[in-house]
Amino acid sequence: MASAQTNRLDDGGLIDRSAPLNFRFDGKAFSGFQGDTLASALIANGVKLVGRSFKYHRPRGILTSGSEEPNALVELRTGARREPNTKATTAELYEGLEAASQNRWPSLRHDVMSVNQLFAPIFVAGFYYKTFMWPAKFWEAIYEPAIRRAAGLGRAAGVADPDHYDKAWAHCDVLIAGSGPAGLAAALAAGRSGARVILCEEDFVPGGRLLSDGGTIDGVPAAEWLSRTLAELADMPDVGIMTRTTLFGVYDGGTYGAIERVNDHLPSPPEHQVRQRLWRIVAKRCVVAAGAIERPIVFAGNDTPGVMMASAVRTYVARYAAAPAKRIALFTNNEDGWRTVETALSAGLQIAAVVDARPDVSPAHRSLASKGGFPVLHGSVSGVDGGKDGVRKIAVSLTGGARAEVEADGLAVSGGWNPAVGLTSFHRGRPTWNDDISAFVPDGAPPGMTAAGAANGDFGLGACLSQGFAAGATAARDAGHNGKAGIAPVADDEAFSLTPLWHVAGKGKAFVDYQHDVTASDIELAQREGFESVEHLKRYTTLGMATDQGKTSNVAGLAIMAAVSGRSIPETGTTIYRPPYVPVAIGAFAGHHRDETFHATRLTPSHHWAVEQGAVFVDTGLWKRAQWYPRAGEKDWLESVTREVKAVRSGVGFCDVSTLGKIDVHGPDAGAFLDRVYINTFSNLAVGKARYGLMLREDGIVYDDGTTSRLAEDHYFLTTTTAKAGLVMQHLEFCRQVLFPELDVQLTSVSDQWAQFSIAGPKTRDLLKEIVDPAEDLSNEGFPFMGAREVTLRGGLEARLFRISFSGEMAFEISVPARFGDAMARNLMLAGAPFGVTPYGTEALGVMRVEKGHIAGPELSGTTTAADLGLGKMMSTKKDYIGRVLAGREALTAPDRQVVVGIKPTDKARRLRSGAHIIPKGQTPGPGNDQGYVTSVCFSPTLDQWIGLALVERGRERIGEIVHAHDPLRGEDYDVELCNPVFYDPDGGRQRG
Amino acid sequence: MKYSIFSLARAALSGHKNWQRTWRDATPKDRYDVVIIGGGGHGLATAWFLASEYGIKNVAVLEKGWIGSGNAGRNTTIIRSNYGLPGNTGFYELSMKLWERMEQDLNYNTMVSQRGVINLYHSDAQRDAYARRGNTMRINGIDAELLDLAAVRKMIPFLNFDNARFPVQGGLLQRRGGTARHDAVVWGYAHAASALGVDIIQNCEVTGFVRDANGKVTGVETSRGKIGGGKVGMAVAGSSSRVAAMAGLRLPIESHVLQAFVSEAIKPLIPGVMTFGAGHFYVSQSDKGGLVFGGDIDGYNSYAQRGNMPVMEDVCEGGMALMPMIGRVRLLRQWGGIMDMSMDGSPIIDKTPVDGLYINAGWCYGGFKATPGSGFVFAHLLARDTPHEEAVRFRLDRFRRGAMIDEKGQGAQPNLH
Amino acid sequence: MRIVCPFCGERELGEFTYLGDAKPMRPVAGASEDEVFDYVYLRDNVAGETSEYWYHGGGCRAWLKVTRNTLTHEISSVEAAAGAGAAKVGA
Amino acid sequence: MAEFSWAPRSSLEKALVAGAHGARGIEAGVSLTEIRNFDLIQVMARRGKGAELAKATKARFGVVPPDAPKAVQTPDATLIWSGPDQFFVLSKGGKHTMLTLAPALSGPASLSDQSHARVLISISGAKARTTLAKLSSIDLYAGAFPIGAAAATSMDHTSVTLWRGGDRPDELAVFNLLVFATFAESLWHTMLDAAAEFSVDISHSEELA
Repeated sequence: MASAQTNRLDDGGLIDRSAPLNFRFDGKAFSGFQGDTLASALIANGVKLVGRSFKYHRPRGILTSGSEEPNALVELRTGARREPNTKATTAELYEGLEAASQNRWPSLRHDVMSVNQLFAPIFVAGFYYKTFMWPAKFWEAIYEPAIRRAAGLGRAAGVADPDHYDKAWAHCDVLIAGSGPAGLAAALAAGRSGARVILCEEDFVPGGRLLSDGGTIDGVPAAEWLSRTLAELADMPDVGIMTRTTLFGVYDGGTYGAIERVNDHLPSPPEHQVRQRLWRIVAKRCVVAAGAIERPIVFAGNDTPGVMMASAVRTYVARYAAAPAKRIALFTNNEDGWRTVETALSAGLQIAAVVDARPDVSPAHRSLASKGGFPVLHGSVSGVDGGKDGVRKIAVSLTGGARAEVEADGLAVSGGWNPAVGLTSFHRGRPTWNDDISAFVPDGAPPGMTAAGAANGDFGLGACLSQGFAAGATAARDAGHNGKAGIAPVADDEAFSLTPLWHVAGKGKAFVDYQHDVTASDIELAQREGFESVEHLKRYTTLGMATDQGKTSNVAGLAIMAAVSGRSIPETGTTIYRPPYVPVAIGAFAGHHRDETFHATRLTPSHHWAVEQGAVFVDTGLWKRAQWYPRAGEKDWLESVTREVKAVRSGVGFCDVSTLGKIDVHGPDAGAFLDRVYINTFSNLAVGKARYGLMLREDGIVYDDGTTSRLAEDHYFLTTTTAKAGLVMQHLEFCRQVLFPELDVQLTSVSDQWAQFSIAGPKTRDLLKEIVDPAEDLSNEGFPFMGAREVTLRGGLEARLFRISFSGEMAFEISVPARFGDAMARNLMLAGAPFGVTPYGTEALGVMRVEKGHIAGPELSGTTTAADLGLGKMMSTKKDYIGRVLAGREALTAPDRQVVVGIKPTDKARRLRSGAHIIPKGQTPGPGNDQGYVTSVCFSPTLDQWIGLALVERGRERIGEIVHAHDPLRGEDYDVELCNPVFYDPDGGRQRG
Repeated sequence: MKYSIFSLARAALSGHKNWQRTWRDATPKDRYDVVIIGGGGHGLATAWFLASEYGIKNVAVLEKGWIGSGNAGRNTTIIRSNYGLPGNTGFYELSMKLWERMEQDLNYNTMVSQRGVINLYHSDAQRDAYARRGNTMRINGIDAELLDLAAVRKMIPFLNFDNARFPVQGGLLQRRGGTARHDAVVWGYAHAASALGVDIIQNCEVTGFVRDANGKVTGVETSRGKIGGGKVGMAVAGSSSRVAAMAGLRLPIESHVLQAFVSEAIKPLIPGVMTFGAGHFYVSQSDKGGLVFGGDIDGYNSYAQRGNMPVMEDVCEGGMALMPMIGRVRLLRQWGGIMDMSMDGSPIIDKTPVDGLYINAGWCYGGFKATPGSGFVFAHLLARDTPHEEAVRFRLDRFRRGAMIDEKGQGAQPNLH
Repeated sequence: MRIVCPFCGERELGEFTYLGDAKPMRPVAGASEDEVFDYVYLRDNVAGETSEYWYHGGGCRAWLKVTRNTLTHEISSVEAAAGAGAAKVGA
Repeated sequence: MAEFSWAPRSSLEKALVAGAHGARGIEAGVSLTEIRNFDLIQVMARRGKGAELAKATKARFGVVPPDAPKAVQTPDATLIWSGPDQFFVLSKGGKHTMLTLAPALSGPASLSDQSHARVLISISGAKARTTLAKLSSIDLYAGAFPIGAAAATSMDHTSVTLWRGGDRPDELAVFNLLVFATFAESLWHTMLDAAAEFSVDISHSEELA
């Protein structure tokens, strides 16, 4: 049975009393209402102790009612959905909610680690830099694990997040952050002017402080104005209000980041829905009406549960009808704090006393005090008597030196307000100090952004409305909308008089950063040790680095630093403000891109056919390629691959090679263009012929290779490696558009247009005769090696046929339009059946290329020259081409470079592995004799042994030498012979035959 | 005052009122034997090694802001020596050895934590490349292990092994790799160097070089006046081109922004440092509990010290692809540093063509791990006028000669390194 | 960042790929190693306004010359490379 | 001699399952239709031949080709801008193929057959824009992207050509998407995931809308 809501007020509040909700905190059952946050529901149930601090494990209560909360952090939900460090102040209550306090053991009330408080005299700021150094090995073994266990806050789930996230784009003229009076007024003005408006509100209801503080606008109560305004905005089709959405960052060019908590208010997202959505909002103008954050005053015992921001007390009482205390004392240094007195009294709560740091209070307040029957004490709170069950008594140092005590079960504190300058400062704009309000106000906001209302340092309701309205109208106009904005809403401004007070000196720990347990004396220590710069202060004490990003602590911290270092606050300055404005789930930034949808997948035209064949696939970039086609009874991949290779070498096989990049190069200057991008010449290639080409980068290193055919006088068909397809296209476009704009050339990727198959093996022609129109001459004379032309297939389909070979066998590549790729695979099977045609995958392809000594990815490593690869002779000396000049640099032409050679183990049974290093025989391996490494290996069914390619110093001069393959990672050492890299058919008779 | 648990306990008795400044707040003298521009980790380490190893104590470190306010204070704190190419391999191992004795050298706990660095591989080609690199490390006497899938699963069972777009197949592990507390490294070197007489001068921006009739650099003009120097060394990665331009030099360097991220603090979740091999993501967990992570550079020249959303998303996508358990962990802070991206991805430590001016630059995004090694070899160069044997390949003229140290094989395209 | 492609209009950063400084000009055929070295390796690396090449690969595949401030990321002008839109040459 | 069948197969043949997908119990907010077996020719003007190509195009189609991101409808083809100096000719039934267009345009232009390189998907429905907002960074607001507007852009890091066709009879906007064929299945799943919460009506058609 849920416990009674002891601190729920009898009436009032924006909660739905007809919708009770059950929840559990640390296993104990409670109830609350729809419209509660977890914090307000806990308060309504009289719960004061909600968490433990980071370092000292001090008991902590709820300090605020918003996203600036430093104390009330919980683990929300359970199992895979457990979310550590969730602010109880922003978590919406739902039926069945489960939350647990964190950073305590075994329980919140009895936390063993609170023993740390005993060591507090030693655990001062930066203490760990001065110790834990001896013995050196103890750091990782003893000290660090202990520190790590004690640190951290909540526990992550530790298993995959079961929820989904997505990301979306939105576009508007005017983006508004915050739906308080300033934000709503801005939306009204911009919307009426005809602008497209998006208003983001992090709360689940719009209204901002209007929901807590009320007031009168245009002569009606704030609540009425609010509903009227929301209705007017709802009628504007181009105005959208996004609740549960926090604008967290501003990026270049008017791009903003926002996080929408789509379904966090439910136990779990409904089917097909996401938990949260990341918005990229493109806005011409942005009005920041994010309000201000009330700041604490630093005094001894200020972290006792029951000490709460004065505005938060109002919020809990007025908006949630939940009383944080029954007998409340107020400690204020400004007029605004007094509003808490009015709110509390009107809710029937008792005021124990008001401690006002100012020399005087207004007559109105005096009469309020006498009516409420509480004393007004001039002075400061200097201590709090209480503990995990809350405040019992407060000690007051009166102006003039006397002391007083006040019995109270809650203490409301108001140290003034800090405009929320985060968003306006994210482009490294430094806010400026405003003496009138003793706070930093926005300056140097990113282009297109303005702040209005409390976010701009104008706290009065009237000012918020008028400034917000003006900002909205201006923003709309700047975005090109000149409609009539009409008249701004009107309200009175409350008085705002403040005497700055940051720190009340006294005995006992006085907290500046609650969550990180940074005290006033830590700041003094930092100053003493020379960490005077605010950035040093932050890093040395960890001030402002907690999950609240210093929202309640930074300004007080630097004010104290200013005081102890004898500088003014503006001289001391602020740290750099960094996004996100509130912490954002990492899952939301990833959105859809996780698990198997991390990246897109590219499928070849014959993919589904290959799936039917039972192919095993390999990821090659984004592609899924058939790696081999296992058959029943084969014990491992090697057996399958060996079969495929043998089938090709002895009969015929085919392989989908559609993944190669394919580019149409058109235009009268296509040949001249290719001459400049390849090291060899293409302008003299005859129509109907293909040629192997090699391109360099401008620094003389090999970039890519492939076969290019001339299909017409002004039309070449260029192929690239699979890996470089996109990059080569980009490079060629650069050459075309930037380097050689005078050439008349057109480029198009046709990679997806053509399904391309390699058909290889001595029976290739037999197979092709079955499938190609009998009129086509496929004889060696009619279609010689390196021929390329269009042919007609049986059934009338037009195809392109290229007589090129990667395997070293008699081979053709055939291209058909991609939608016929699936049929092509099936028809090749059909046509080849009489010849035992065998589909083969990338592994067999790789084996045959190593047997043939062709270079591929491992050799095209981005550090090899054409000469290193044995292709130096291709470098034309008769023309300019990309990379020609720098390829001649001394170190790139040095005789001792590592060049491609073949290797074979001296023990024929020995397996080779890529990545082994080459050491001269008989020498002890060391940096001085590391002469190269093995780039590619395979088991060659043809030679019945493992063979490989290696890059070896002066390798070509050392053919026949026995060297040592050294592979300490895998504990292998063996001798290999350096040999000609072309293991198979070195004179090429087979591919020409 | 020597730092220890005993001095801490004694200080506690007097309410910590007797601690001295961690480093002296020096005012500039007219002349120093060596002036080092840049009060980051590299500059301060150089000063400390000059004083402690080479007996040159009349040294000034000039810092335009506060020490450690550049990349030393905004990196992801990883230390490792898992490089594959001659030049880098030996140098980074020298640096690693200096990390291993840093705390005792400096009497400052820089929290060097050798919890291991694992580079995951997701394909045979990547495995082969890591095998090549790991073998290079072993040949150079550096620890390296090639783990297969089973071993990785055992070590870090929380990765996405079962429904990943690019399944993990194994990893290259360097157990001696890990992390260190970046700010503490800066303060530790400052503390120790200052104690040996080095002047650390903050808020002192160099505005020009003082040259004699022969063009030799004999000092610097600063916002705090002219300061003479027998030799002037720059250690201003991120701003190298700007400072070098004052001496009329153009460098093979571009400045790029690298973003980094930290999550809210959580209880220990991740044991060491991990890098994803199928996307841009690497991560470790700080002692405080935050996941410290990053990925690729934004890819365009920038001095703005902040990046944009595409990279932020890309990094988080990598993180979620690798370990979808972090979905509900919140990103707390995002920041950007300016990287000296060199044309081959490797650093430059050399005399410049301008007599009297020495350069330490081009650290790309790997400068933190190099801090002690960089200081050591730069101090050697400044003291002896010849490169340290582990830095001979970091010469400035290597690009002209074609002797690049290009680990990634991307060529003269800094944003791809 | 958003770049106003002269052909497509304003587009988000993710559609573009950066190459680098647009100031160095590729030396003509027959240039010396020193000249080409300078072109390939040395950079002004300007802190401020600079002109650079971007590729609209996620859009119309035009190469663009973008004038951008490296301190603020502010883009002041974008023009197409000489060979993008060459059909209008001589028109 | 074996009998060969040359049946074309769409990249979405397997992935596309006609019928309802996603959220149940609500009216489909998104309609996804694949249009199969079309002809698509990329026309690229040669250097200095823009005007000549415009003239030739006008002669052939009755309209000049779009020289800005737009799609122009002719009685039997759609001309879609695809980049500077280039456009697509999208048609059905063999009216405008390489064979038939080359005589008319190959003087001032280079032609490249892309009929098989792309998959054509049409997206409409009350939630079409909301769905596309998850996939595309383009502002598809009615005022910003009117009928006939086109964009060469990216979705899921994949290049696409997007244009707005004529509205449906129920006045809802129709967006057409040409995606690379080898990416199509992957992008299709991404689109389905984006649209699932709105309920999707999936179909394929041989007719251009």
